[in-house]
Amino acid sequence: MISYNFFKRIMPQMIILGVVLFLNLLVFPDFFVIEFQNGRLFGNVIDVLNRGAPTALLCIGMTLVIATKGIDLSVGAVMAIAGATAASLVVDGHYWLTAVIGALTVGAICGLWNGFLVAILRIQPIVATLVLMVAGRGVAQLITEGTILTFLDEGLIHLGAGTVFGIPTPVLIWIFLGGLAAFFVRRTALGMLIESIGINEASSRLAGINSRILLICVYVVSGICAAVAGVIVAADIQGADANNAGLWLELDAILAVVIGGNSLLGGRFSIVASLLGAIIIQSVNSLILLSGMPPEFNLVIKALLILAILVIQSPRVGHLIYIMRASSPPIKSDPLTPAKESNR
Amino acid sequence: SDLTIGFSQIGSESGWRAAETTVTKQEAEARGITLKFADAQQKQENQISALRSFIAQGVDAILIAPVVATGWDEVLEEAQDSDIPVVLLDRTVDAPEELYLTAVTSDLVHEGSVAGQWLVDEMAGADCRIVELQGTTGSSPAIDRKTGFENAISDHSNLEIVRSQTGDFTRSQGKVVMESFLKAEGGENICALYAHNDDMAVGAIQAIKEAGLNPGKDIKIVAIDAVPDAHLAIANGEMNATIELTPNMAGPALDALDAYINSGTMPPKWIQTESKLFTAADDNQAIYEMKKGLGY
Amino acid sequence: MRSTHLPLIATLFTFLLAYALCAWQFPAMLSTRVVANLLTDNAFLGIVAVGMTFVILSGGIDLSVGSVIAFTGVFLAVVLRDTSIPPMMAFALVLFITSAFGAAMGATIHYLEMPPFIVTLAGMFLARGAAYVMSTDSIPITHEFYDVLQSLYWKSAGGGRFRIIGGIMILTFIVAAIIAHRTKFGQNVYALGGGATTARLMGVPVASTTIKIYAISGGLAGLSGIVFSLYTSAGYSLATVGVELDAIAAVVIGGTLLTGGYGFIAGTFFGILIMGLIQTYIVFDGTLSSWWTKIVIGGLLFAFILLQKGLTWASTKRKKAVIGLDTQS
Amino acid sequence: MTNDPTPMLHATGISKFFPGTIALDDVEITLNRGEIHALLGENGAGKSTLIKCLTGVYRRDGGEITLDGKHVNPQSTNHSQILGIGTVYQEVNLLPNLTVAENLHLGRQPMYGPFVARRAMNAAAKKSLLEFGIDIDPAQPLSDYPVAIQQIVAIARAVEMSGKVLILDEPTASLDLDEVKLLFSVIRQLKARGIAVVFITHFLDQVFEICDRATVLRNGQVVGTRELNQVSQTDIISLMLGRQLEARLQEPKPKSSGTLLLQIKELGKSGMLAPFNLNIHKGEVVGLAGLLGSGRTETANLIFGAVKADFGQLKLHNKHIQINNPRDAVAHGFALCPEDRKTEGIVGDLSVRENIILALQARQGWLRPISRRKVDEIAQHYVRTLDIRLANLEMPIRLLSGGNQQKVLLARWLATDPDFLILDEPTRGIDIGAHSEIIALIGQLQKDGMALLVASSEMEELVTYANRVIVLRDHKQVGELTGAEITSNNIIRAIAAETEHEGIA
Ligand SMILES: Nc1ncnc2c1ncn2[C@@H]1O[C@H](COP(=O)(O)OP(=O)(O)OP(=O)(O)O)[C@@H](O)[C@H]1O
Ligand SMILES: Nc1ncnc2c1ncn2[C@@H]1O[C@H](COP(=O)(O)OP(=O)(O)OP(=O)(O)O)[C@@H](O)[C@H]1O
Ligand SMILES: [Mg+2]
Ligand SMILES: [Mg+2]
Repeated sequence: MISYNFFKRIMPQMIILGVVLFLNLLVFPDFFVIEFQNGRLFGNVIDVLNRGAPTALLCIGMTLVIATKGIDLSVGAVMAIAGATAASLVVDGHYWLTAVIGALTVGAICGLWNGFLVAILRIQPIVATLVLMVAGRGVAQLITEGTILTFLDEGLIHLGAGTVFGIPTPVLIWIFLGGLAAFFVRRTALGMLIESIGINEASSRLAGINSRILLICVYVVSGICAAVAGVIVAADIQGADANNAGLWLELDAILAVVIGGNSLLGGRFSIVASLLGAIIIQSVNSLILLSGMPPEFNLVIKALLILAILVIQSPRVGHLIYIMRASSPPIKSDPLTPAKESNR
Repeated sequence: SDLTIGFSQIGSESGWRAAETTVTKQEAEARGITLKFADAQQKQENQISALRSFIAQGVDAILIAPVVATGWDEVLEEAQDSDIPVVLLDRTVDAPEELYLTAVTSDLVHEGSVAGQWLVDEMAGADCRIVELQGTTGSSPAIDRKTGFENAISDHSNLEIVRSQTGDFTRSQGKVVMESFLKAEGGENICALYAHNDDMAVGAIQAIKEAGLNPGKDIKIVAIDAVPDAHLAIANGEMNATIELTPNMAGPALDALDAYINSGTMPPKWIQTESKLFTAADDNQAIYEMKKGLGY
Repeated sequence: MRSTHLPLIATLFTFLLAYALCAWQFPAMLSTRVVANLLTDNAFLGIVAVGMTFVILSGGIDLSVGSVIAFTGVFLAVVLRDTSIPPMMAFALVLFITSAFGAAMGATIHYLEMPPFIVTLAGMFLARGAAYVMSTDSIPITHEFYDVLQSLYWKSAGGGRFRIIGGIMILTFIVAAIIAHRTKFGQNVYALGGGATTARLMGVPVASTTIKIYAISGGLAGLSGIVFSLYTSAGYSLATVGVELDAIAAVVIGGTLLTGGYGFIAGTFFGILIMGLIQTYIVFDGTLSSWWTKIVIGGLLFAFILLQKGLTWASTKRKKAVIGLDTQS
Repeated sequence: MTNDPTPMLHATGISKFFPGTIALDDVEITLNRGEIHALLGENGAGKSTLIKCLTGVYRRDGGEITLDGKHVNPQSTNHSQILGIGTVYQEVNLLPNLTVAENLHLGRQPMYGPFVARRAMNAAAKKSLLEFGIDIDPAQPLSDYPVAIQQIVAIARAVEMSGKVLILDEPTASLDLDEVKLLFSVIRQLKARGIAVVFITHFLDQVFEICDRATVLRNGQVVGTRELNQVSQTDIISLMLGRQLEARLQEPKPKSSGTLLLQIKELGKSGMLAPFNLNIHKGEVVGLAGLLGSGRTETANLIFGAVKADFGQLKLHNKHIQINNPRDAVAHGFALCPEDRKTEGIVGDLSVRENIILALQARQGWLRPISRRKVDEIAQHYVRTLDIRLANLEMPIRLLSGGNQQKVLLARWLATDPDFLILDEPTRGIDIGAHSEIIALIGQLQKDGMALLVASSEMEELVTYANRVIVLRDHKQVGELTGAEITSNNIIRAIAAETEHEGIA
């Protein structure tokens, strides 16, 4: 798996991440300093990894969903529902693990619902998940009754704010789940089958692939990932904030998937590259926070940085660079990059 | 009385807002009023259309917590044409006074300056580097509470705001932004935190603890709203002061409406609610218990 | 009847059915006030949804429109407050800016081969960011020209006020329907939605069409911003958050396929009315808590999509059955 | 005009490089006025690429084009249309969501002021399609019509665009004899008007019937241009292949010897296919013959579960089986190579290797991935046996030439080692060399005991390999021919007899 092709795939994301981190270093010279303070690693880099956790987790499921030519707008709302579920369960005196399992189950049910709309009722994914995006936050508020449901359960809090060997738990969780998912889809045939239905569902169905089940599964995975993210976010602030948990985070997740070089039209995907995308976004956020600019400028800065990243990554610009580099006929070059057709 | 009153609420974006809704419903019920409730999901356009729908239904009066100060003239005129009195909650609007009956609000700028004044007194001339957690960029509480606070500390050169960033009024952003403040300034170089609401302060407290500092002691914390969790934090010594924004705007509003409808008494144009300062001197534990059930 | 008209007819029936049900429960819903409100309150959404229809018909999406509306409002408020530029000039200026902004996004999408979702997402951040930078305060607009425009309405029997902005919306729909269904450009839009590669092979000028589509969407968002500023007499950088999703929902409820190529401008009109109806119904009901409001909106959205799908499905089924009879006889 | 000696179009030194391939290498082609010029070559020789370079779809890496004596440099399809070059590209390229008339006139609609004159457009469309012998309502969406009609619409469009040159890339692949005749008469009219026509096809009979000259490509290079009245088919074939096509012995077809494999009883779907009966044995090839739209594809789809049947039963090895979807079919050892390879066959962005393994992997389930070594082995095996031309196994299948894509699809299904293989138009778009290879392959599979159902429009082909031929008409089974009865004439008669019968009735 750790092959030349794999590195080549994630190279652009690595370079961009490097550049953004370097910008961070420019505005804040101590950016890379990591200390060990009261039993936990303490530093900006750790913060980036830690704060990137929700987006990274959402990314895992979102990458798979997007690979099937879908999109999941509901993940933010599912985060809120899962957080609310976990919080209300521990507040009711249940053991934290029960609460987490409850939250994950609820996430899976949400995913099942989306999957049902998309795969069985054949509603377009963007609209199908819009339903839960709108209603889901209401469901979450229904659970918390509009309040921030606070809890003091150490076990649950540990998932969001605790550390293991000094490393914040969320970091471990997303790296573990991301790695697991990436490994799993590539070690089984799942990855290929998902790509196949994303590229051409009719062909895939005729080839005997059970596209319905696969589609449903993908949305369930997305729901579960969102639930994990929701639990972490709630645990982090020791309370389920149904109004704000995961608000607009679906856009960040989609952005991360695209920065990860995955096509929104489905097909080929790389979970690792998406995760790098999530970390790139978090580094941009960190840059904004550390720069000390007035908050009015946050959005403009973010937009410009992201635009720059995407433009650099666009196939067209890549092709231009390629042409400028190679003046000799590009015969012996990489057979994987498709030739660009003239477009004018 | 069998009055029907329409209540256009902004949404349910915070615990305080939920408490205001709860209290309003309770107050209406206590007076035997039928309350038509409309949640605008944070959108002014929804509020305007809700008001129009109330008018079309012919309610007896309208309560509105306007999401923003501007843009109400037209629809208020329509209400007036239909002889429906309108009472504003939380916030006044930029419309001619004769278009509404009265406004029950707190003074947001004043709240900020109470917070500032508290810090001025607390520091008593000692140098203090302050970090500020702003509310949602562009929202009027964020703007006014910032102004009030800055006014209060402007004459005291020992007090300086060194970093100010938005925390979107939420706990999690409060925590995230505080984390970055702590790294960027160094925890030991920050002496006080001013947060535009309690939720952000509660998030920030956790960040401060995780950085190995003592909130309330190493870093003084003052915020606004006086939600139950803030009282709890003060009781635990993790926070220093909060300024109350009462969720009971409806009580005075309904009283004024009652008087106006039954006896034609014109209320004053502005009914200001109290901006009470709570510090460790109060019995915060008791207040916490009392407020817990209000739907915050 | 062409089979492609089905979703449109399904939407129309859905709307009429829903309206009848609402009126049956709340007779006051039949008043001219409610009808006038439906038009006035949804004017800005309708205009922006027209632009969105073009974009979606071509197989794209435009997430920036909500922010562009806010930007327009703030821009107008600032210009009218701080300069002596007359309102009509300011309108022209802002329409130019927003169209150019849309065109720039279209060019980026086409020439850099980037997905519309992402380009317009960046556009969304950028436009709102620009609004913030201009002013975070909500700025009232107090120009007498605005008062004049606002006083132009027709008060019908029953108290309904048909305002000028509702008229602007209807006019936009009519012009757009003519452009979409009767001009070369309109056919090119449908062609793009049918398949960009194929359209190119058939000689459709893909670049200019794409750029024009997003320019139209941007320009209509600008017009919608003007209407919104008339509606609220103010400019506010936090206004109309998430309106793009409402617009998309309206377009889809109106029977346009998000994958492009199929749909009608008129469908969007009924989509808008359905969205407005949901809003009105909830207020008339007046018993829903904040969270139940969200759940009910989501549920109704789902119900409409389902109903429409069911109607379409049922009638294609019938059509197929008819053919079956033909071949067997 | 026809006597004007300057060629209508002259292209020299055309080169096109794709990563990993030299698709065109210094190609020269001359089209005279009023000439029908065949462009021939094996699958992947570069015919379509040459067309795309000439019409501005691809930016060429070298070369000059003169049109009507003037240097031109088409930048886009639009541009080449303006220059007077009308083109039908290989895969039907029309827009399913537009109406037939809109497709026909897109870009040059009759206008009424600023508006498209719909009525005039529909009338014009109706008229120009009548010239091609089809009488349909042009105001209906294109997708309502079958591929053949769409193909004709595409041709009609190109014909109207072509003031100077008309290029047809395999236009007859999905056409019937009658439609081909009509097309040819239209082409002859154009020729009489002095228009130069480029005709790409794998049917050499058609080439010799209508073309004046032929340019043959092999591996991206021109290997020769011939006056067709001076050469024979074998000359052209050896020019194309670079070798002689060895004449295969017509082996006597084995009588349907094997045991009974599958019984199909009264299978059908209302509005689609009248109840259909068939018993098929191991080692038997059953052909499905019929005119366009007679229901061959539907039959194949119903048996495979791609479309769910309303009624009927299937018995495999004398046991009842239920087939609700392709997955069930695959699990029972069925395989279907679909007719429309672009939308139902290939998975464009997946590599050739993955496309070959797809069905096998789907049957194994995702939890049991086939090892990389095994995959490579299988893929390489089929690339060799089917002679698939590609740069490497990792290239996305959409970059292969049409014929090679077809072979990959065949490989996909052969890899599952099916008991029952359904082939829908297996040789469509396949070059003459590969054509005979595929026919040989069918024979081989039959000998190995596989049962095959082959739907094909090429009667000669059915005659070569089928043990039985079922004739369909109007979605109904109307006849069956066995053994020595199977001749082209008999098949045609079976179809026609029914027509006459209907005519009388
Ligand atoms: N976009 C592309 N990128 C890389 N290689 C390509 C591309 N398009 C075509 N090729 C390769 O160029 C060669 C010529 O393909 P072309 O489609 O011109 O063949 P053809 O002669 O039309 O074959 P067929 O008869 O099967 O249609 C093939 O080897 C094909 O794989
Ligand atoms: N000339 C025609 N006019 C209108 N409809 C047609 C015509 N020819 C076929 N059809 C329709 O097209 C559909 C496609 O039939 P189908 O694809 O099963 O035919 P087929 O025998 O497989 O033909 P092909 O040779 O194209 O594969 C049928 O429903 C038929 O009604
Ligand atoms: Mg070809
Ligand atoms: Mg067929």
